[in-house]
Amino acid sequence: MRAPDTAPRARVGDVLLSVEDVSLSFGGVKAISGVSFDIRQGEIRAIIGPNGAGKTSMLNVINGFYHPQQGRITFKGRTRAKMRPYEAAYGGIARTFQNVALFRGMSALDNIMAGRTLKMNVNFFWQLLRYGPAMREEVEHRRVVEEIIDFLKIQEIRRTPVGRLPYGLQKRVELGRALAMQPELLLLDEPMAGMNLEEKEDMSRFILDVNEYYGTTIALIEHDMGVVMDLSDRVVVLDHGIKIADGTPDEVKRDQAVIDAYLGVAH
Amino acid sequence: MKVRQVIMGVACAGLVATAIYASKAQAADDIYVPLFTYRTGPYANSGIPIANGMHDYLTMLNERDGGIGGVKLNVEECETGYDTKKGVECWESVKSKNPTVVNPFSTGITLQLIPKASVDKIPILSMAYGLSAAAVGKDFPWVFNPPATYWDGLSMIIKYIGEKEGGLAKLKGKTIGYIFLDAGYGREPIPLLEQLAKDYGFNVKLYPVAGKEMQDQSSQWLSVRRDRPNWMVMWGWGAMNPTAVKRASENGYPMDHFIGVWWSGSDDDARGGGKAAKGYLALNFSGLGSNYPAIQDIKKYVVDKGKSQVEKDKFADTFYNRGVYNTVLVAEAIRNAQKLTGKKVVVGEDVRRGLETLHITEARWKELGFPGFAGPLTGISCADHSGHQGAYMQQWDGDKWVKVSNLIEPMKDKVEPLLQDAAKEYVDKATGWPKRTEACDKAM
Amino acid sequence: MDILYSIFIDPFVQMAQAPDLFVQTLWDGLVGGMLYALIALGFVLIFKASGVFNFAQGIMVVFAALTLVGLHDAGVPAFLALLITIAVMFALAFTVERVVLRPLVNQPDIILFMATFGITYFLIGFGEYVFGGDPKVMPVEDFGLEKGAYNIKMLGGLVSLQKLDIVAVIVASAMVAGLGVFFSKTRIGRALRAVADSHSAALSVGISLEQIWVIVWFAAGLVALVTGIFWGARSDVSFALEVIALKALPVLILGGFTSIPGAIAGGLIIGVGEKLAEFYWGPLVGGGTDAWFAYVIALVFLLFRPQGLFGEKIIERI
Amino acid sequence: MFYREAGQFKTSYASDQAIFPILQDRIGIAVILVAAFSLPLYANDFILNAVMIPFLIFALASIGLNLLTGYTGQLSLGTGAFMGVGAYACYKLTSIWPDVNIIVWVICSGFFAAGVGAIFGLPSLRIKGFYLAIATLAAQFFLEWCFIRIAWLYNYNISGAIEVPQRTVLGVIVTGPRATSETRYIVVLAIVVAMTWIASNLMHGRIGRTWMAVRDMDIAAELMGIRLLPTKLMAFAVSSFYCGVAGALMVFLWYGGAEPAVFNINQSFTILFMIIIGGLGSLLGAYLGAALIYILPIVLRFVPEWLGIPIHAATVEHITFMIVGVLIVFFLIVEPAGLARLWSIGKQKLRVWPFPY
Repeated sequence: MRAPDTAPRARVGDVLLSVEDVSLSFGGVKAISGVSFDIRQGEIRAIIGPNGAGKTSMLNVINGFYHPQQGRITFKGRTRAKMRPYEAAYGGIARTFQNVALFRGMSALDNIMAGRTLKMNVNFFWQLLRYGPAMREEVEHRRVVEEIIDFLKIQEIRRTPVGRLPYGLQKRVELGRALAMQPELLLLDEPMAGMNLEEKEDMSRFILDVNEYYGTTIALIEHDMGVVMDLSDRVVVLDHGIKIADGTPDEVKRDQAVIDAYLGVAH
Repeated sequence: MKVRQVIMGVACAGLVATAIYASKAQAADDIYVPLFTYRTGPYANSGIPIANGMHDYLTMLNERDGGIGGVKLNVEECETGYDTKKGVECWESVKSKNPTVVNPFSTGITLQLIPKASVDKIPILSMAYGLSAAAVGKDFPWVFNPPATYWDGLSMIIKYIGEKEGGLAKLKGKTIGYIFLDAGYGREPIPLLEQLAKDYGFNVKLYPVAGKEMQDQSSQWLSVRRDRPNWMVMWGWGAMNPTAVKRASENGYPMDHFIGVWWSGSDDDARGGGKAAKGYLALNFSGLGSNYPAIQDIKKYVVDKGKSQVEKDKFADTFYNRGVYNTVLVAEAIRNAQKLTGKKVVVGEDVRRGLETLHITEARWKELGFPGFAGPLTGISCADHSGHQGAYMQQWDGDKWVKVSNLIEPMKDKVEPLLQDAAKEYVDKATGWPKRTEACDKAM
Repeated sequence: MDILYSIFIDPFVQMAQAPDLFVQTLWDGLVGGMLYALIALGFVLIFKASGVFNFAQGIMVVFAALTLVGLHDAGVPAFLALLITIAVMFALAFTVERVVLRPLVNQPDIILFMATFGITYFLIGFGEYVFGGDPKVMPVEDFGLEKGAYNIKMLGGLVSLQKLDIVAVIVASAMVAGLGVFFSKTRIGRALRAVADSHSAALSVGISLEQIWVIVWFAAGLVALVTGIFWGARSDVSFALEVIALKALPVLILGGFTSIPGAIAGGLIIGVGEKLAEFYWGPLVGGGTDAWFAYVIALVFLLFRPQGLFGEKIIERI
Repeated sequence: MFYREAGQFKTSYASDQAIFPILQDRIGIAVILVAAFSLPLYANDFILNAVMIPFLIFALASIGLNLLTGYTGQLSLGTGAFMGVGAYACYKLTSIWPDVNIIVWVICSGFFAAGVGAIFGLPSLRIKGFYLAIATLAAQFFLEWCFIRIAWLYNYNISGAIEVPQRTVLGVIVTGPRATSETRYIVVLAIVVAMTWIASNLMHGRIGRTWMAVRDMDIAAELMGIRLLPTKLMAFAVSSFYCGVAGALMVFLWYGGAEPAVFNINQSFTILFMIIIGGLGSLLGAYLGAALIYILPIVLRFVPEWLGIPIHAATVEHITFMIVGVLIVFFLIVEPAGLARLWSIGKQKLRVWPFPY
């Protein structure tokens, strides 16, 4: 794993996405209240917090699945109060899910190919014939997908329906599907939950490589503190829907509120 | 795994065997009479007694006379369930076995089969149902609908109402309600009804009953209560009939002002209403009860020997006798065909000629063992495939049907132009409809 | 203008002019709705406890009624026939659980739904094979029920209430109340609710899933029997009755799939709604609207309140 | 033994993306096609008219429903009505413009069905599963009522039914009573094969993947940029297009006429059975299901005759009902994914033979 004392990376750029004063509630139950933070171009940003802190809700707000009652989200310079999920996807936000949300009836290859949907645009007529432009497009995207498959080292399971894959591999395919969208911002919801040490190390390596290789900005939720501290450039800590800390891993680690609410109590 | 493969194997083998079997030609030493029947499905209550009547009469001819003209009848039922799809399938499956005549017993199936009849050379006998326009023999040489069409039936009912009101002129200003099965069958009489309304100055109220709703009908009868028509006329079938009779009596409609067509007058139709249905009227053209020598023969040769499916207490009820009537026509047509051709074993083309020369006088009915069973059937010719014979009115007395009128003749002058128009329209729309080439035989 | 008048004004004028007919329409709708509700109740019982959308409920109504009438016609005394029919419904529930549900446990909903189609087909064939396809008259008098009607003079006209309909409404209400008590007060009832909430939770408190399935299918069978008796008395007992069961589906949409009061409220809304629509507005389009009106109400309703009248708003999680 | 892929190497992504990547499969399909197109040479009228033509038409309708229910996960009970829309559209088109090639009209009628299907697909944005199924029932019953009530649809025929007029294509009579069963069979077969090929193209490409994505996990699909409403509406439209063409074929090349009852709810149920038994999300399954549900009862009708058992036609019907019911349950228990899965398991076994796994 990467040493924690590496100098701040020069690759980190301007603010890519900023969340301002966002509140979200479900019929009286507050999930998030007044949270603000930002994500910079090229960084790995972790969102942590105890169970029920509103982390997944936060991701759902970012990619438009939940609509906050209050607050604003600015992505690539455009501010929106509300955003449809597909708009987020068009804008370049991809994500993986806490409980694997793969298309279970399809093969690993098709799942990742499905991630290319946004980039494909040959019209319906050629699709009917599966000939000419449609076939060329199919092959062209297959090439991109094969690169991802090579990158994630899942060549042998290409044709396997994902429902039959072990959990660790499913997570990997899901990452592949998100990567296929070639996102600017990649949201990972507990990418290492339920994995053994070896799988975690593999996954961490993939995340770092994605970040370095493709220059993708990453926001991730993770429970394993070691992983979070090693991977991320900056960490935001939520508790009961409120932001209690924000900073580099070292700052957060020393923050008393965090220690009280989370590190000290929960672990 | 084994079980699955075995099953698939059996299914495949079955399919192949069907192919082989179906392609085998029928041995031609008997007269093949297929009966399209429905003892299943929502219309089974009307279908079962008719199927029994048809089956039993023909079986009786086999048992008593050894068939017709010394040739055994090969009677075979094909279950349609009143479903067009199965009806067409039945047609295809009997087609290669030299059928003499097909009785579809469903207006829907008849409509599908009419175009096929002339191509496959199989006559269709749609006895008082099907396409009214098919009575025009010039355009429909292969289709027969004796003894009367729906339009004849409607005109008889209007005539009867006129009689009760004291003359057709008295109909002016009266309201006649028409409750009908919302399908081709129930809709067909409407043009004539509207025309008669214009001619005689009465008003018409329509109450359609969707096939799916036929066991409910409460909204229709509520509307009847509101509109208070002086008379109600019904074109119902299957489970629609008993429900309508019940609703009418529940809503206090005077039952003796409620008249059904001949397909709404079975014993089961009225029985559900019980005593309250007393007074309900319906047209009929076949005899009531078992008091005819031939019906007694059916009992003796078929029912008592356990060769029939009829329940004892439903023997010789209205629709059973209707089925018998239907097969008397079939048997007569076969006899005619044998005489015309000199052949013993006749096929569809021969029987078409036999049907065109159908001529059953009162004396002939008696000869057949049915004295007074039905009115004479003497109007059929090459031009007229229906005959426009009269029918009588029967009334439910709480337990059984009773004949309450003499034969009522249809208003032929009103019906005939409509028939000609309808036939012309049909032929015009069906591009390439074949011209009649079949020669005309002299009646015997 | 005329058309607007006949849509928006004339029907109400008619209601005011003939209030007796209006009351009669309401009553007929109420009775029809109660019977729809009874069928819907059968659906709800099974759906609540096993998550199975039981398409066979309609044919169970016919089958129960046929068994009863068939036995009676064969000379079995009325109440003995009733007992035997109840036993038959139990046997049916038991067989369904053993042969169909148990091997299919943990399959997706659609598979179980399809399996109930299989049951429907089997029961149609079996019922017709045993009892024949001809309609049978429900011997209501032998069960101590009276035919005939109370004709009440009111509002300048006559409103007639069929005695059988009154009994139907009372029995249906009693059954609903009884089932409500059963679900909230008794041990088995609470167990059923536990199953509805979570199968594993039910197993962990020691309730056998198999038993519960037999019980709910049996209960649905009893509801079917009662429904069959009253529908059978209104028309005849025949296989054509089966299609009426489809009317219970829009009722379920309105009421929600798991709510017993919802089934009743939905039934009444559909029953009254379709009668009023057919009676006052039907003539404008040539009548026969009751074939689809209920479904269109359900469709429109779904667009605004997908969770049904009594359901809770669903929050999608991921 | 003969079913091996060893030695067949893919040298391009194009050949690896082919629909039948394995040589033996391609040979098999070719053999079946040749056999199917040459069937009129050795089959009689009954086989063509009462078995093969209906089977192909049902297979097409099943493909239509399968596109919607099997591939996109939207349960529909309105298939019968959508078939009706196709049939009536075709009837109107050919009566208004009788000189246009009837096959063109059969295909065009699909567009009308597609339009109607898309309208009734609108609720699918808000509702799913059984709820949606009941919403499609509204389509079924409302359209059925329209077929009876709007006399314009059946050219004001007094019988309320439509009768297929005679139409010729290149001098050959294709519709109407005088069209031979061979001609009609070949026309139906050609259309069904072509449309199956197109459906297979669609399902193997981007559109198929988006549909299956919506089916398997609609929320994830939406978060990946797949817009749910257009996707579902397109599925409704394409599915109804197939059903519409199947309906037009049914009336014009099989029945030769129709009354509204032909398109009733039972038709919808029958086709739903076919895809469930055959296998959801499988084109092969549509064929297998149609074969089992349609052809099996016909076979059952003949069984007592072969065995020489005297048995009433009605009893056969009852027993058929029971057997079909039992078979539905049996297949669901043995293989809930349908006959198509059985087939692919069998193929897999062949592939690895002689090893069990």
